[in-house]
Amino acid sequence: MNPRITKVTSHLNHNEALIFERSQMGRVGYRLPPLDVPKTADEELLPAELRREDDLEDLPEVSEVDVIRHFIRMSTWNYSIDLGMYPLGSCTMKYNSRLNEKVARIPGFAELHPLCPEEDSQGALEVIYELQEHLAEITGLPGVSLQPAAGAHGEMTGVMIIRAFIDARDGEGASALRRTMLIPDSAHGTNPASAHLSGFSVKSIRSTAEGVTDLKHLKQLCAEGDVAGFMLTNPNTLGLFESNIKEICRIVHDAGGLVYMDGANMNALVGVARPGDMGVDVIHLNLHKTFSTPHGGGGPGSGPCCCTKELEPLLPVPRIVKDSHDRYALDFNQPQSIGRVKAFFGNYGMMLRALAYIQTHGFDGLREATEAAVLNARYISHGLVSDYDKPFDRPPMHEVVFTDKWQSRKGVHTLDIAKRLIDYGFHPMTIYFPLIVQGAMLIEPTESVGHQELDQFIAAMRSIAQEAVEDPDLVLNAPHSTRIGRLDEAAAARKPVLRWKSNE
Amino acid sequence: MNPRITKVTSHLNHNEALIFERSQMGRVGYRLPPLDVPKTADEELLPAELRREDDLEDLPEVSEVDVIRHFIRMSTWNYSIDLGMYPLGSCTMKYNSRLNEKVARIPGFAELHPLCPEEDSQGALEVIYELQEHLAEITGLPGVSLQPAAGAHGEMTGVMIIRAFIDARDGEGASALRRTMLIPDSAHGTNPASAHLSGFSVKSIRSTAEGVTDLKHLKQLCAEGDVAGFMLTNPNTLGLFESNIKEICRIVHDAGGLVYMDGANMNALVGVARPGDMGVDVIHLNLHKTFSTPHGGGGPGSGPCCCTKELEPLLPVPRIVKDSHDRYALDFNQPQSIGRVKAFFGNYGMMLRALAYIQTHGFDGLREATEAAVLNARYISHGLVSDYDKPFDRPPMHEVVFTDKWQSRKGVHTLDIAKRLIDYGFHPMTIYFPLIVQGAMLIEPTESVGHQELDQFIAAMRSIAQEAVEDPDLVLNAPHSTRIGRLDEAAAARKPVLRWKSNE
Amino acid sequence: MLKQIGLTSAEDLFTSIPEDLRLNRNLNTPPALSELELLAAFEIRAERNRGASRPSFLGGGAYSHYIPTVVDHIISRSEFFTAYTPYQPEISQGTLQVIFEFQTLVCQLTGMEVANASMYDGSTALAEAVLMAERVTRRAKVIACGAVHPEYLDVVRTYVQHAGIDLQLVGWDEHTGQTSAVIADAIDSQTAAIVIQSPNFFGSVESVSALAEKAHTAGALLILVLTEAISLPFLRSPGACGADIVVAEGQSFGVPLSFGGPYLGLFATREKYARQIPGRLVGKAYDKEGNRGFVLTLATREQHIRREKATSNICTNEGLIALAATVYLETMGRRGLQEVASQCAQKAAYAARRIGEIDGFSLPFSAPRFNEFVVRAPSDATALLRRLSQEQEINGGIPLSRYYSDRPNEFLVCVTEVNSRNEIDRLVSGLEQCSR
Amino acid sequence: MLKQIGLTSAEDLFTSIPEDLRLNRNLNTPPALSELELLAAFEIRAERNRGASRPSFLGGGAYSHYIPTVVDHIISRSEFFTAYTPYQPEISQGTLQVIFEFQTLVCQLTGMEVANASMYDGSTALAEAVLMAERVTRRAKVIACGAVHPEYLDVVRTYVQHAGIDLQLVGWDEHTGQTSAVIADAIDSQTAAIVIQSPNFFGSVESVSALAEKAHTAGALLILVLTEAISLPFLRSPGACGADIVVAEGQSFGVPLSFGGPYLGLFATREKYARQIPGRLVGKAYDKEGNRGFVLTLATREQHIRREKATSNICTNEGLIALAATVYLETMGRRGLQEVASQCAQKAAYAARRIGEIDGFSLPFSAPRFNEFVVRAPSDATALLRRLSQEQEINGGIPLSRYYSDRPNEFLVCVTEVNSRNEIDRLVSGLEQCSR
Ligand SMILES: Cc1ncc(COP(=O)(O)O)c(C=O)c1O
Ligand SMILES: Cc1ncc(COP(=O)(O)O)c(C=O)c1O
Repeated sequence: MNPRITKVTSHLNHNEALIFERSQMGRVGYRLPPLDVPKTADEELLPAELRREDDLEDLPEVSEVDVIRHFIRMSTWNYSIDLGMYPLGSCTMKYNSRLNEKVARIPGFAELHPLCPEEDSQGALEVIYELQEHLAEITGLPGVSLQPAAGAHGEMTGVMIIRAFIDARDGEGASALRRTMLIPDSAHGTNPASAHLSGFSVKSIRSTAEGVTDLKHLKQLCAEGDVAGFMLTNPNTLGLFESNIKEICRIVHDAGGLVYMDGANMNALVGVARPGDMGVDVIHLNLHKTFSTPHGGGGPGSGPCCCTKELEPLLPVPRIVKDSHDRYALDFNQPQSIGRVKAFFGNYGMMLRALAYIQTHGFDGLREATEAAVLNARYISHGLVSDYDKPFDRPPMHEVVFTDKWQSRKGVHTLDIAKRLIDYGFHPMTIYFPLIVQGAMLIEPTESVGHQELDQFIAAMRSIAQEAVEDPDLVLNAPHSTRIGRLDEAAAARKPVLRWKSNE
Repeated sequence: MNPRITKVTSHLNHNEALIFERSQMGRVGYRLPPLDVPKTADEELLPAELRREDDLEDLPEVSEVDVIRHFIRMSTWNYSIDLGMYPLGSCTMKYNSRLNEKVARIPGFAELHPLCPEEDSQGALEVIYELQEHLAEITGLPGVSLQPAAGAHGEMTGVMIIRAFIDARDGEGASALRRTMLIPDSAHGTNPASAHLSGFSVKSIRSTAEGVTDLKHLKQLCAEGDVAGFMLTNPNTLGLFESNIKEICRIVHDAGGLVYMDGANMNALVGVARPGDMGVDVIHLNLHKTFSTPHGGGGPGSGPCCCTKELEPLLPVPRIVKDSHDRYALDFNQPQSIGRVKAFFGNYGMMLRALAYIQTHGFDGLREATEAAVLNARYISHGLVSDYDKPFDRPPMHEVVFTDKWQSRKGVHTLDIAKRLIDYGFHPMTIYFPLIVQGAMLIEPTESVGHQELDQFIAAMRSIAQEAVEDPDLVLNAPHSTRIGRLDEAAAARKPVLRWKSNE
Repeated sequence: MLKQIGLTSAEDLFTSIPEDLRLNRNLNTPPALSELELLAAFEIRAERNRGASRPSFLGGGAYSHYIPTVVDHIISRSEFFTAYTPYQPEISQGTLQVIFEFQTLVCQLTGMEVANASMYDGSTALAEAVLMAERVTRRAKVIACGAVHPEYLDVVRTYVQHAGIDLQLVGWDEHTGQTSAVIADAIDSQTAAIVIQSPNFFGSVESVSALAEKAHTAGALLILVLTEAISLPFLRSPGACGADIVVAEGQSFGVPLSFGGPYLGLFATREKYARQIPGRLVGKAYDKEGNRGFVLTLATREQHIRREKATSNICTNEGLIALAATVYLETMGRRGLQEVASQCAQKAAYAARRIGEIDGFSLPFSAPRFNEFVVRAPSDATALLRRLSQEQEINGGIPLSRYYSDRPNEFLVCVTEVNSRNEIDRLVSGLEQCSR
Repeated sequence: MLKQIGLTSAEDLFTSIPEDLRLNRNLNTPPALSELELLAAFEIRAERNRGASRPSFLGGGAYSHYIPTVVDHIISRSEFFTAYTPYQPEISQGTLQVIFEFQTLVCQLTGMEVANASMYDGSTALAEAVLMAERVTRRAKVIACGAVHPEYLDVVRTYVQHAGIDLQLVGWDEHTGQTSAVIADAIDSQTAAIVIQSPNFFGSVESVSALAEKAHTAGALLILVLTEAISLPFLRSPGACGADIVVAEGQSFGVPLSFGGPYLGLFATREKYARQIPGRLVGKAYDKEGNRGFVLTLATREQHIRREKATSNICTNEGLIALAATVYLETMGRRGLQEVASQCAQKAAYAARRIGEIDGFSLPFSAPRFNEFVVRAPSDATALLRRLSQEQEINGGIPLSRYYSDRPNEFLVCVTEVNSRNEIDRLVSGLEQCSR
C-alpha cells in the first residue's frame, strides 16, 4: 500500500475540515417564509445599545449540501452499535430499536409543549404514568420519578431523598452528625460526586478478594454511627452479584442508614430479581442502558429514581398521578419533596422509547433479554479465560472483568489491547474501570449479539493475545485501520484548545 | 502499514457476509399481531397440491439487529452524493433534498391506494396535474404524461407517439415505408433500443469534428424518404448545445419526420431555453436527473414525456385532467392514445419530489441552478484544459468531455484515471461514453458543488495527471483506498454466478 | 468564478444557444417556497386524499402490508439512496451485494434459477417477459388469460404492438374464476407462450402446473405473473409448477402504496435463458488478491453495449425499491413471511365467509383463493362502495366495472394481515347497512 | 450456548442470586406487542395530546421554531445516535469534531471564550453555574432575580440546598418587568454572583451591562441565563454585556418540543475559569504523524477521575441534542439565525400591538422585548385560555398563575417565526371573543 494513502490522506472523506474552514461568504442553507406582518422599525423594537454588536461574524455560511456532506463525512469516523458489538462494560450498549425512534417522533408527542394544560396532554401524561408503574414493578420499589435526566442526576435525586429523610427523621441536630455516605471502592465516579452534592462526605468500603463488599469493613464503618447510607451497585461494577445484599441492607438499616442502589447494571436483573425485594430503599435506573434508549454519542439519558413507599413523599415535584376519574394530573402538593431537579418533566423523549421497549418485549421478553445478556457474558468469560487473566473466580452476571496481567509482561497493556481490537472491527471494552482492578478490561456484550458475533469477538481477543506475544509492536502501535492514530491527550490538556478561532 | 490490515482484512466491517451466510435457524427479526379471526383449517384454505412445497428452506433467519448491522456495514462500501461530488457526465448527480424525502413520506400520500376513487384522492391527482403544468412550461411542450418510469421508458413512449402519429397521418401503406429513426452516433444506448421497441430501424448520424450533428449527413439521410424521426440529445452527450437545432428540426420536418429530444441534459436549459421553442415535437425528461429525485443506487426514476399540442391525443392513458369544477379526474377516453405504458400512474413518489423541487426553487431558483451547473462545468473545463486533452473546442454547457490521449502515452488510460480518482475521495466521471470519443471522460459537476470542492476536484485531476507521468504504476493499480481492488469482470461474465446457493 | 474563467455575466454562459431560442422572460412557474410553506402546502393536499387514512380492502395490484420500521431507516441511508447505479464496483459494493442478495431471494421465493436486479413494475416486467418469450422461442403468438390484471394486459398490448407479436386473449371460467379450459385449444406450434396470473385478478388461484404442462407439450413457455408477491410463501412455487418466466409486482415486500409507484418488477427465469433476460444482473467476482466482490455482469445484453439489439431498452430500474424489498424479506425472514402469508389467507377466508353470508351477497367464483375475492352485490357496486366510503369511512373494494363494464354489481375485496377482525366486521356490517 | 459453557438451564445463570431473592413469578408488565400494535397504541395516545396540533403561543422555556429537515436526517445517522460517549478518539472523531464545533458555536453566539459539551438543560445548567460561582469566588451568597424562570429557580434551590449557599431573591420592577433596582443594594462583598435572565420570564430584556458592572464592582460574577437562545443573534451578546457565566436552554436550536425534553443545557464562561467548568470538554489534539484530531480533555475536573471532588457529578450529557443544535446552527448559518431572530421580534411586536389594542387587555410591562410578553386580561386568564382552546383550538399562552398565584389575570404570550400573521390575527380575535 502506498504511503500516500494511509491514515489522513488526500481522500476528502478523511479530511473534512471544520465547518468554519468551509464557510464561504454569502452561501445559505436555509429559506424562511417572508415576513408577513407589518414591519416595526428597528429602533422601535430595541434600543441600539441592546442590539447584537457583531453581525454574527465568523458564524458559518454554507449551503445545505455542504452541511449534509460535512456531517455525513464526519459520521463515518464513528463506531456505533449499528456497525457492530460495543462491549463497553457498565454501559449496556444494546440495540436501539428503530421502532422506538419512530414512536418518539410521532407529531402528537414531538410537537407537544410541556406547559400545555393537563387536559390537552393526557396521552403524554399517561405515558409517564404507565412507565412509572412498569418501573415500580420491575424494581419492586413503588415510588417513581422520571424527572432525572441521567444516571448521575438520578443518583443526586436519590441521595437527596436519603438526606431529606434522615433530616426529617432525626431532626436538625442529630441528623447533622449523620453525614457519611459509604461507597465501595469499585463504584462509578458519579456516586461519590452525587453524594457530595447532597452534602455528604464519602467513606470508601473495601472490596474483598472475591470482588464483593467487605462485610467486616462495612460493619466497622457502620459502627461509627455517622452513616447516612450506603451506595451499592448490584451486580457490582465487576459484574458480580452481591449475594450478601440482604445482610448488607440489614447492617446499614440497623445502623440507621438507608441503602441506595446504583441501578446501572439492572440489565442483569430485570425479570429475575428486584432490588425492592432485597431491602434496597432507593435506586436509579438508566433508561439509556437497561431500557435501550440510544446513547447518542454521550446523551441524552434518563435516570428515573425509584424508592420505597416510605420515601415516596420525598420525590421531586411535580408527581404525575392518576385521579379518581382516570385522568392524569400533575401533583405539586408534596410538602416533603426534595424539590424540583429539572425543568418540566425530565427527558420525555427517552420515556417514550423506554415504554416502547417494555411493551414490545413483554414480560417474557424482558426476562429473556436478561438471560441472554448474562449468558453472553458467561460465554465470553468462558471463551477468554485461558488467554487473559480473570481476577475473580465467581461466575459473572452480565459483564466480566479481565486484566492485562499476562500481556503486560511483554509490555502490552490494556490500552494497547483495546486499540488493537479496533483493527478487528470491534469497539473496545471499558478499560481501567473499575479502578480497583489493575489494567481492568470490563466486557459487557449485552443481549444484542448473536452466537456468531460472540465467537468473532473471542477469536479477535485471542488473536490479540497471540499478537502480544509474537508481534507486540503491532499491538502497541494500534490502531492501524483508523483515520488517525493515537492522539496526544496529555499535550491537549496542557494547552487546551477548546474552540476554533478565525485568527488561528 | 501492516499487510494484515490492508484491503479486506479481519475487520468485521469489511467482511460482512451474505445474509444467507449469517442465517441461524430460529432467529427472527419480526413480530406480528396474533391472528384475531377464527382459524380456517389448512385443507379448507387450499388443496395440498397448491400449497408451498419447500417450507421456504434457505430463506434467511436473522434478528433485527443482524439486519441493521448487515445493511449499515454494506452501506459503508458505497460512495454517494452525500459523501461528495459525483461528477458522472450525463447522469446529473445533484443534491437530493431531505425535504423532498419528507414530502414523499407524508402518510396522506404514502398510504394512498392508486385505485382509490377520484373523489378520495384529489390531493394526489392535483400533484400530478400541477407537475404536468410546470413541466409543460419548462419544456414549452404542452402535452405531458408522467406515466413513464424512467428515461428509457419515456423514450419508448415518445417514439411510439411518433410512430402512431405517422401511422395515422400517412395511412397504413405509406407509413410502412417510413420506418427509419435517425440517431446520432453520440447518443445514449437507450435511444436506439427504444426506437427498436417501436419497430423502427436505426440509422446513425455522424457528428462533426466540432462535436455536433453533421447537417450534410442528416440532409442526405433525410433525402432517402423513409425517415420517421430524429432522436437528438441537446445539449448533446458531449455537453455541446446543438446550435443548429432550428435548422435540424426544419430539415427533419420537411422530410416528413418528427423530432424527438432526449431531455437527459435538460439541466443545462431549464429556465434558459425551451425545446418547444426550438421545434422539438416530443421529449422525455429524467426527473431523477434534472429534478433531483434520488437515484437510489439505480432507480427508481421517472421519465415524463412532453409533446406538442398536436401529439397530445397520442399520450398514454389515463390522462390526468382538471374538469370545469376544478376537480381532478382520470380521462381514459383518448381513442388515439398509444395505450398504457405502466400500471397505475407512474412512479408517483418521484413526482412528489420533483414538484417539491420546482416549488422550493421557484422560477428564479430554477434558472440559477442552470446557471450554476453550466458555470461549474465551464470552470472545470478551464481548470483541466492544460492537463488533459479536450477534444472539442467549443465552450461546454453543463458537462465537459476530456480524453486520456496525453496520459495513454505512458500507458495510463481513462479507466486508470477514474480508479485513481477514487483514492482522492471522488466518484469517477462517466468513462468511455460517448462512444465516439476515444477514452472519453465526461464530467458533469452539477450545481451542487461549491467553489472549494471544484478546486479540490481540479487539483485531484491535475495531481493524477502528474502521477501518470511520475509514477504510472500508482495509477494503474488504483484504487488503493477501497475494501477490494479491481474485480475481474471478464471472468465474472464468463461463468456467471448470479445467486447464492446453499451447497456452494 | 465567472471572472476566473473570463466571463462577465451569467448570460455569457449561454452564448452557444442562439439568441432567438433563449427564453427572455421568467418561467411561469411559482415563486420559491420555504420549507415551512412547502410542507404546509403538501399537508393540505394530503388531507384531501381521504382514501389514505381509512380501513381499506383495496388490492388489485397494490397491497397494504405492514412495513417493519427498519426498512425506511435503511433506505434512508445516504450511502444507498444518493448513490448511482453501481458502475464503479470498488465504491459500490454495498449496492452490489444487496442486489446479489435480492436476486437470490427472488429465486428462492419463485423457485426459479436466475432473477434480475428489477424491472419498473409488475406490468412492464410482464411485457418484457412476453418479448423475451418471442426471442427465446422465435414464435410470434402469445396467449394471455383475460383474468390477468387488466392494466397489465393494457401495458403488454402497448409494448408488443410493434413487435410483430400476435397477442390473443382467452376468457375465464365463470364458475371458478380460473382460466378457461379452452386455452388448451388455443395453444399451437406457433405459440411462444401462455400468460397466466395466479392468484389472478379475481383472486382465484390457477392450476398452474396443468397449464405449464399444456404449454410445454406445444413447445411454448409458461409465463406466470403475480401481482400479490406475498402469496409466494403460501402457494406452490412457480418453479415447482413448471413456470418458465416468472414476473411479479414486488410492492408487497415492504413498499408503501404511494398512489401506485414507485413499485418493483420482479423477473426470474431458468438459467438457460440468462443471456436473454432484460435489465441488469449482478454476479460474483474476485479481485487480484482473491477477495470476493460483486459486479454488474452479462452487460452485453444491455442497451449501453448492444444498442438496438439489446434485450431491452431499460437502464434505470428500481434499485432503491429492490433494497427495500431485500430489507423487508430479510427482516421478516423465513418464518415471518410464512406467517404474513398465512394470516392474509386466514383473514381473507374469514372475510369471504362473513360477506358471503350477507343477505343478497354472494361470491361468484369457486376456485381456491389467497387474499382476494370477488363479491357480487345485490345492486350497483360503485354506488354501494361510495356509500360505504361516505357513511362508514371504509374503502370496501374495487368495483369490477372499472375494468369490465358488463359486471356492474361485482367488486374485488382484498384482506391482509393489517386488517383487524374489527375492521373486517365493520366492513361486513357496513355492506349490510349500505345495501339495505 | 448454555451447554457449551456447561450449564443446563437459564436458571443456572442466576445461581449467585440467593434463591429467596429471585422473582419466582412473571413480571406484572403487559405481554409483548407487535410493531403494528405498538404504533397504533401510541398513535391513540398521541391523539389525546390535543395541544400538539394547534396554533400555539406557548413559550416560557420551550419554543416552537422551524426545524430544517436535515437536522433529523443527521441525528438519525446510525453512526451518531447509536454511538457512546467518545472515549476512544480513534473511532469517535465524528462525535468529537461535532462537539468542538458545538463549543465554538456556543462561544460565538454568547460572545464567551469557552463552552462545554452540554448540560442536561437550561435549568440544571443554571444550578451548576451557581455552584461554580461559589467555587470560583469562594463566596456563599447568590442573588437571583425573581423574574428568572420559576422552574429554574426551583431547580437551583434543590441543587444548592446542601451546598452551603445562601440564595436570595430580589423582585422585579412592576412597570418594566425588569429586575428591580434594589438588587444593587443586595450585592455585597459576600456575594458570589447575581443571576439574571434576559429576556426574562416575562419577556423583558434586562439591562445586563449595567447589572454586570454592579456585580463586578463588588467582586461578584454575573450569571446570565437564557431560556430563549434564539434571542442571541438579536440581542447584545452576553459576552459584550460583561457576563461571567452564560447558561441557556438550547432547545430553540433545532430541538422538538417533545413535552419538555430532551433539551440542551448550554454553558459558557471565561477562559480563566475553564478548569472550573462542569461537564465534558473537547479539545484539539494531534497524533504522531501530526494529523489533527479531537479528544475529551481536562478530564481531571470530572467525576470519573476526581470523584467527590469533581466540578460536577454529570456524566451522560445531551450529546445527540448538541449535535442537533450544531446541525441547526450550521444550516441556518449566520444570515438565517439573524433572520429567524428578527422575524420572532417582528411578529411578537405585531402581536403585542394588536393584543394591546383589544378592549380590556393591556401589556403591564414596558421594557423592550424579544418574542415574549405578558398580557393582562380583563378576567381570569386560565379560564380565558381554556375557552380559547376549546372554542378556537388555539393555545393562547401560559397563565402566570401557574407560577404566581397573585397574578390571576395575566398570561405569557410567545410568538415565533412559525406563527403566521393569520394565526396571530386569529389569536387576537379569539381573545376578543372569549373575553366578551
Ligand atoms: C455504574 C454506573 N453508575 C452511574 C453511571 C452514571 O450514569 P449517567 O452517565 O447516566 O449519568 C454510570 C454510567 O456510565 C455507570 O456505569
Ligand atoms: C443521455 C441519456 N439518455 C437516456 C438515458 C436513460 O434514462 P434512464 O436511465 O432513466 O432510463 C440516460 C441515462 O442514463 C442518458 O444519460
